This record gives sequence, C-alpha cells and structure tokens, in this order.
Amino acid sequence: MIEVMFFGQLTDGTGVSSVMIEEVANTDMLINLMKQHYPFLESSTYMVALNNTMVTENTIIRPGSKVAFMPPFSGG
Amino acid sequence: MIEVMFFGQLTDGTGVSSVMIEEVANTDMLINLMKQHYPFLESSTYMVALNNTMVTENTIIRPGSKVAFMPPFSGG
Amino acid sequence: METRKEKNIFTEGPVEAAFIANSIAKHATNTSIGGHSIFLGQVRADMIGDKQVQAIEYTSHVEMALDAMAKIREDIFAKYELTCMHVHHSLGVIKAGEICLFVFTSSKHRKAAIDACSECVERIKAELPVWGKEILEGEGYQWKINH
Amino acid sequence: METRKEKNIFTEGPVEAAFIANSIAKHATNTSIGGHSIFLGQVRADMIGDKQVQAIEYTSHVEMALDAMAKIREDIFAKYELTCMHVHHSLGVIKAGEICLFVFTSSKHRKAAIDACSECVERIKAELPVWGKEILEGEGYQWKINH
Repeated sequence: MIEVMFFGQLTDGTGVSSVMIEEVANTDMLINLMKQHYPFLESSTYMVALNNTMVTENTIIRPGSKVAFMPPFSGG
Repeated sequence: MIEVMFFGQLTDGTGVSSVMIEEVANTDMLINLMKQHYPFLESSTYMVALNNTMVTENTIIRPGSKVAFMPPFSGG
Repeated sequence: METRKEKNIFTEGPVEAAFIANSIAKHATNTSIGGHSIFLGQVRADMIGDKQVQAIEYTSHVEMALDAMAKIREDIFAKYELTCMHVHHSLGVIKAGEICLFVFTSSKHRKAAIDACSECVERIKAELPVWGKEILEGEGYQWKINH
Repeated sequence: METRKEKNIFTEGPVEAAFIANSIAKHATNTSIGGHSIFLGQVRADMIGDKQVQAIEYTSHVEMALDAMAKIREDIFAKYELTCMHVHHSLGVIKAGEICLFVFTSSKHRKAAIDACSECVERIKAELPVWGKEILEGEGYQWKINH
C-alpha cells in the first residue's frame, strides 16, 4: 500500500487528509491516478513529496511509501 | 553664571561632572578657558553642546546657559 | 529511518508572553551574548470582504517541516556567528492578537543576531510546509496566502 | 523652555524579562499588528586584558538624549508604516548577563517592524549621548567604545 496525503486547501477538494492506495509504479502514474479521483487537482497548484523529499521528476515508488500533495505554504 | 558639564571619560580628567563659571562671551573662548583649566582636553575627543544643541562653529553664550563637553557616545 | 535528532519547533496553541520571557531570562547566564533579536508573528483580524478574521488554524506536514527547519538551522549557523537560535511555531487554532511564531537569535555582536533572525523568518515562511486557514466570523474561512 | 512632550526612555537598572513579557502582552489587543521585532542589548562579560567585565555603568546627558530619541522616533515613523515603537535604555550599573537596551517595533506586515527596529538600534548607538563604563573585576574600569 501507499499512503497519499493532502494538505491545506487541497483537503477542501479531497474531503480527506489521506488515502491508502494499491501500489503504483511511479509518481507520474500516481499523480494521474489522483487527478482521475479528484478532478479539481487539474487546476490546482501543488508540490508532490515522496517520503518527505520533493519530487521534481518522475520517480519510482516503492511499496510502503508516503506521498504528500502540498499547496503553497502559508506558515508564520 | 554658566554651567559647564562633562560626561563619560572626560570626567576622569576633570574629576567633576560640572562646574559653574563666570560669563564667557562665546563657545571658542569657553573651550579655550576649559583647556587651560584641564590641559588633557587638548588631546581629547569631544563634542560641545550649548543648551542641548550641538555647536559646530563659534556661538555666543548667553548668561544662564549650559554647555556640555561630550566624548564619543557608547550607549546600547 | 530517521536517525538525525531534530528539534521540535511546533507547539499546540499560541506562544505565550510568559514563555518568551522565560526564554529571554534563560540567556542571562550566557555572558558572551551581546545582542538578541526576536521576531514575533501575531494573528491579524483582517477584513475579508465584510467578515473579520477571528483566528488562524495552522496545520503542517510536521516531518517535512522539521527536516526543512533543520536545514535552515544548519545554513544559518554556517552563515552567521550565532550563539543560539530558537524557533517556535504554533499549530491549531490561534486567535487574532495571539502569537503564532517566535524566532529568537543571539550573538556576541548585534549584526549577526539581527540578520540571522530576519533571514530565518523569511525562510520559515517560504520553506516550511505549514498552512494557515483564516477562520472568519460566522461560518466561512479562507486559506492564508504568504507574500 | 521645553514644551514638546517627550517620552522618557531611561530606567534605572536592568530591563527585566517580565517587563518585556508585559510589553508584548499589551499588544494582543491591537489586532491590526502582524509582526513584532525586538532587539535586546545584553551586557557581555568581555575579557579586558586578564580582567573580566562585571558590569557596565551607564550615564547620559538625559535632556539631550530624549531630544535625540524624539527625532529618531519622528524620522522612523515617517519612514516606516509602524503601528508602534517602544524604547527602553538602562542607566546605572547593569551586570553582565542583564538587559540594558530594549527596542520594540510593531507593524501590520513584518518588513516595516524588522527594518525599523534595526535602524532604531543603529541610531540609538550612534546618536544618543549615553556612555558606558565597563567595570572590571577587582578595581579597574574601561570606557566602552561603540563600533
């Protein structure tokens, strides 16, 4: 299983802060899968982190990984 | 009378924080008079204020005035 | 997996003035310090349309935020001659007028503390995965945007 | 002669942490404030030759200093969008580890408070007729020099 987490305003669209999904080979495939589940992601701004590291290109996802979808930060 | 005040390290040389003196016509004359009284002033760094205003050129001193001899500031 | 020991910067609820006072007082024993610089973020009761912000609810991807903070700390200690640096960020609902961020730097000479504090605040706002939800009077809310 | 009402910035003895906490807490009611910047000057136990500084004794030409501070305040309020600014400088003997200067600025957006605080500290050190006498262990002393 892979844990997919959503933060900030993204949770307005997903309605949940995380979902468990079956294995997916890589981050591009996972992002596409999430866009099918949650069409609002097509027009959202977010970054994706795999196991706490920002993903800037397609990356292999190992079983048990955690993926985070994060909108622009607004702390402080 | 005129009150002449000394601050900071200048008081090491004068031994007093202020002296009352007879009227003196202007600040140049007063500075010279003080240098006679306290020869260390010849080699000291200081600014002179007349009635709380910095003096940058020779200025007339009215009776009842206060003159301050001030070494470089070291507050904070 | 995580072996590096990271300081937790998050506390549930606002940063209290008494906590700040205590942090300051603790540094009296370090007599090599000549200057402290402190930044405090306070929740503003902005008007959003015709409704006032009553509070901000902060959430975070805590693990990633602590990683990011550890990197910021490392960079700032490498760049400035600091004696110490302390950061506290609130999570949960922080009411207007309450303190949600406390950054505290100390150094022998003032410039390092002042510059480090300011840089740390900018980096916290830009690099920490933290989100603020502005809770409006009545029912609504709006997600905070950092400038 | 003096008709302008000037704030007194001088207090005999150190600035206590509890006083700082109280100043911070007072600003919770001003919910237009988004950021506070604080600078604290702390007396360092420097080594002067083989003797340690135990305290600094501060004296001032108070009247002139308050005039100078009023001018600094006026300039800084003209230059930055500040909500408020508070300055406290100690006079008398302040022991190593104690706080001798407290500058506190607040603004809607952080940049004004941060820049104003830093500029205020620089101007206080350069423009206020205040002198520090570093009292060494044993008998000696040395007059402080600002850099």
